[in-house]
Amino acid sequence: MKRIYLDHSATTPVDLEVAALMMTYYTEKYGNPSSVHSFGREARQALEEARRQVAELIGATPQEITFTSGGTEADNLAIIGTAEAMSKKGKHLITSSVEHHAVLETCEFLAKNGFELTILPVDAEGIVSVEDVRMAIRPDTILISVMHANNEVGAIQPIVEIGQLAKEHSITFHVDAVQTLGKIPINVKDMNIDLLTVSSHKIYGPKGVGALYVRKGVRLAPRAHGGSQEKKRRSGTENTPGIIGFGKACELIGKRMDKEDARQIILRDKLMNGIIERIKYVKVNGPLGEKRLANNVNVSIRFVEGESLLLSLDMLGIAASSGSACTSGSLDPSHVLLAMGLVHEIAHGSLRFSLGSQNTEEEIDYVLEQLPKIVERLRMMSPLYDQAIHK
Amino acid sequence: MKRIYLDHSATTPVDLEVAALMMTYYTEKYGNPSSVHSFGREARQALEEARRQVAELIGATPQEITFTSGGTEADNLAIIGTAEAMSKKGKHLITSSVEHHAVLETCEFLAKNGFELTILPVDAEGIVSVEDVRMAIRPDTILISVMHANNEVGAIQPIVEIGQLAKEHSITFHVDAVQTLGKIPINVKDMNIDLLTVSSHKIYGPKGVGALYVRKGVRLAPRAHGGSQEKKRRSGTENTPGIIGFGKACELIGKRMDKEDARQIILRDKLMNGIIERIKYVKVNGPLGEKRLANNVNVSIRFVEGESLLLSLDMLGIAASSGSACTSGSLDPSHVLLAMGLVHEIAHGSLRFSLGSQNTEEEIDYVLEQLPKIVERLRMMSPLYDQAIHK
Amino acid sequence: MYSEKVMDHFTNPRNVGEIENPDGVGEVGNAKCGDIMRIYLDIKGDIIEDVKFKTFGCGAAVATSSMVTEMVKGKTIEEALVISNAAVAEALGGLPPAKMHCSNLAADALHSAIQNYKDKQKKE
Amino acid sequence: MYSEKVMDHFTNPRNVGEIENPDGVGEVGNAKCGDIMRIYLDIKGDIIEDVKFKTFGCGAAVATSSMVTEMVKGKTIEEALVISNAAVAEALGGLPPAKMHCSNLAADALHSAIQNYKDKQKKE
Ligand SMILES: Cc1ncc(COP(=O)(O)O)c(C=O)c1O
Ligand SMILES: Cc1ncc(COP(=O)(O)O)c(C=O)c1O
Repeated sequence: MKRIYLDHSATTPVDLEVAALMMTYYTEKYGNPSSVHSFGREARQALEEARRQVAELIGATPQEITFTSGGTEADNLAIIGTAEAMSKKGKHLITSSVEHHAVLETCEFLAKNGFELTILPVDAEGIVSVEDVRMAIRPDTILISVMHANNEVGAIQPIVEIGQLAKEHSITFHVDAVQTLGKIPINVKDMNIDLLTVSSHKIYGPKGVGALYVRKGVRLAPRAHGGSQEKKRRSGTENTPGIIGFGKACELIGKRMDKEDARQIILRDKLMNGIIERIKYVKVNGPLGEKRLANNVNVSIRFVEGESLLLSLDMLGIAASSGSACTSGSLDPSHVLLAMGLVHEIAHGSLRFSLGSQNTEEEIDYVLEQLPKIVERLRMMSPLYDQAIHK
Repeated sequence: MKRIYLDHSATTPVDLEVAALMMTYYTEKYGNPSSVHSFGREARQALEEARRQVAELIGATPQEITFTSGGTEADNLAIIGTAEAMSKKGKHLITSSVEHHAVLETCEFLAKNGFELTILPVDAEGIVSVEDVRMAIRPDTILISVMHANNEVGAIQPIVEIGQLAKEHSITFHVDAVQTLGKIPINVKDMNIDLLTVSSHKIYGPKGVGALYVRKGVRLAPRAHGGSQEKKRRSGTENTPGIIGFGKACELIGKRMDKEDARQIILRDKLMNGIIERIKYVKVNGPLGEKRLANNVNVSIRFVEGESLLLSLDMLGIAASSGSACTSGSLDPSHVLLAMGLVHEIAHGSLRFSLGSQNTEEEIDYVLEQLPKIVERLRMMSPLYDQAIHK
Repeated sequence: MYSEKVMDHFTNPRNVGEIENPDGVGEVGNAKCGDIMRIYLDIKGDIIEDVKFKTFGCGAAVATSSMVTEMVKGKTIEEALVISNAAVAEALGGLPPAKMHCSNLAADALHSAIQNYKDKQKKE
Repeated sequence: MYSEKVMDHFTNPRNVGEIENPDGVGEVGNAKCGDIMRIYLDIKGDIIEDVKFKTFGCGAAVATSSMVTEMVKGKTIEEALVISNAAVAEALGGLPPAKMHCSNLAADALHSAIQNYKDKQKKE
């Protein structure tokens, strides 16, 4: 069975060119970059080239890039590192209700440990209001953390305006750009960003690698203690092959970003419109047009539950994701959809398709052919459906 | 030029079988193990198989294995996680003066943040005294962290006896086994170990992967907040290919451990004795015989400086390491050698050769042929040498 | 994640549908937590002659509903009352731990339908 | 890590050795921090006619020692006195940042040797 992967916001395949490069550094140029000898020096050189490649994609200097084990570690480092470094100045943090768990849970951990936290609401499209940020700022605010675009509904946040506010008030500004790196142009300088989280496995690089951009001069306490790697910001033997793969992935995606973005928008709209046309009682989650990530489709399909949809799609080889509680193991559905005002039962029936560079129009056609049948079958089983249509 | 790699304690090449397996999970079976669909399920299955493989090598159950980004993160998690979870019981920590920086710096970080730290001395061979541990234990001691074997001088510590003491006093016992995994049989149950750090890139697995064994029932606070992966102990998208590689590496090294150990002891002794025979004014660092890791040779070569030795060896294609300050970028030479009572100038002249599975007798012969010439050349340049021999 | 048997019952659920004028109906769960199961019973004497279900929920919810209908068809009310959620899960070859509590409610729905039948009997 | 020029001076150091009965000797550093440089001078009139060094230390320490001896041979004392550690590093095409402070002391050793020569002159 041909498999159709439409879950690129969860993770992506590694580009073959990237994987081949990594192999060399796993098996031949395997030195520890801290070593004096030639094995160490060749690893160091490649590591620094990767740092340059990552920096270039976001308009930073290489010295401002700290490699981590992924987006989650970078988010934790950004938030706890700032809290620890700045706690003398204040203890108030601002974030939004639609952040990734790596940001929200970290902020909530701090809230349980002596910090104060303001969690900003979002509108029905999942977007934070700049005015809300302005009103939340206090003299003791030390951090504003708002993501660049949301991983579930693709809502792009007003980062430039929030960055401006943060700058005016000399507050450290952290942006989780895991879902936008290589998809939307980022320039940390123009955008007044102090800390920026990126992750490799969302851009056809390897899992287990990420980076935190730390603007020169920004104070940040380290969290991993040890061998003083990454200029003491992040100790631990560097994941050289992974980092080199990440660097290469940045270079490759940077080159094709514009073209790929345009291509995905066409597929996205085809899929989204096709679903609306073919299936009744469907609601699109997240903004339309400019404010939506090019690769994100998110719909709530009423009267059916998300995991059932996923399983049914999977039996046809189609991989997607859902905001249903059942896929997370918790009882509540997606905190993002709830924050946008969706009621539980509708949130449970949400479905996300996230596009990638290998997806084709034929694949979208296939999904549009199959999904209505699946929904029909599940709705025939659903006690909610007949109640609703008999009303 | 043929290159001879004798720095396996710093890092190892990835086994070709391991690398090939990883490639599959980078480019084909690339799903996120948290996903419901078939891509996610196949990744999850392989991840759990890796957990079983790691567990098996140390006599643990798979549920007791938490994957991390490496030994450093595992050490940090073990120490800070225990400190946070147990701080109501007490605030006293015990460690040794020859630990890896990942343990020492982490303990010292805690010592600056309200905890009390006892750093145990070692004898001239680098070994901690069980009696010293006993005397250091206080009613408020919550953690004893002593490594299994030292990475610089290969000294194997009396872990079983220390584990017994820790158990008697109900103190969490952490062991950094980064240098012994796959080299010395480990059974966490028999050894009364509560927390055990291991790292993949020292056993022919990939860099950027490690694990912490957490005995069932041991209390440990998480440090990475987010998506609740690894049963909430360590959030962040799992580095599936890396973890799978680590699992495979554990399986492979477990199979060849006994044979390889015997083989390396012969090479080790040949190299160590050869150096002593051929070069005057040489001191072996660390214990001889049973208490020394099979792959470790560490000598101080008087009147010359370590980095000069390394560079000279490197020009002949030989990769080694040194406890010289110059290789670390700090002013002090190896804290391990100093703790063993070496004076600075002798510590600066230390050289470590660490053997691996690919090393041959011919390679050792070549080193023994070249090293005396290098030492002679550097000594002729050294103002300390003529002072000493003219005395 | 799911056993083959669960996937079979999810893909080809037995006894989906409604019974017109049923002797008993039971419903458990709510849309808020993502699972609703409704069971219809047709009872002759003490015997469950027919049973149908409708379920909104995840794979486990559908499969347990389907399984419980298979287990009770032709059984007496007494026999049906001793079927537990755990027994349904077991009959399916087990469920993932996360699903044991939230989606494994089909026996409850059955018991609720039997109770509904008994309540009606009393009134008559 | 090191430039080609540094590696060249490390591998083929110029003017290694001692001068018997030198006109000036200077030594800086100590074994504790891993670097000792000793410089011997042979001075005729104001001219440094010959210069030799012995160094215990890392690659940078050896290379800077070698380089400084090349730079001063045949120069006057005045010319030698204006040579700085930074100038030596520059002549080598730069040193890694970590090495700029700890191992870049060859000019100091030179100046110390010249001072030693001057002190001797005064005494005579
Ligand atoms: C917005 C966002 N932030 C953070 C993360 C976490 O990054 P990682 O998977 O590299 O830990 C993700 C992805 O899971 C994400 O989508
Ligand atoms: C004894 C010991 N502990 C911890 C570490 C750190 O492990 P990693 O390199 O995986 O961060 C090392 C290796 O560098 C080590 O030798």
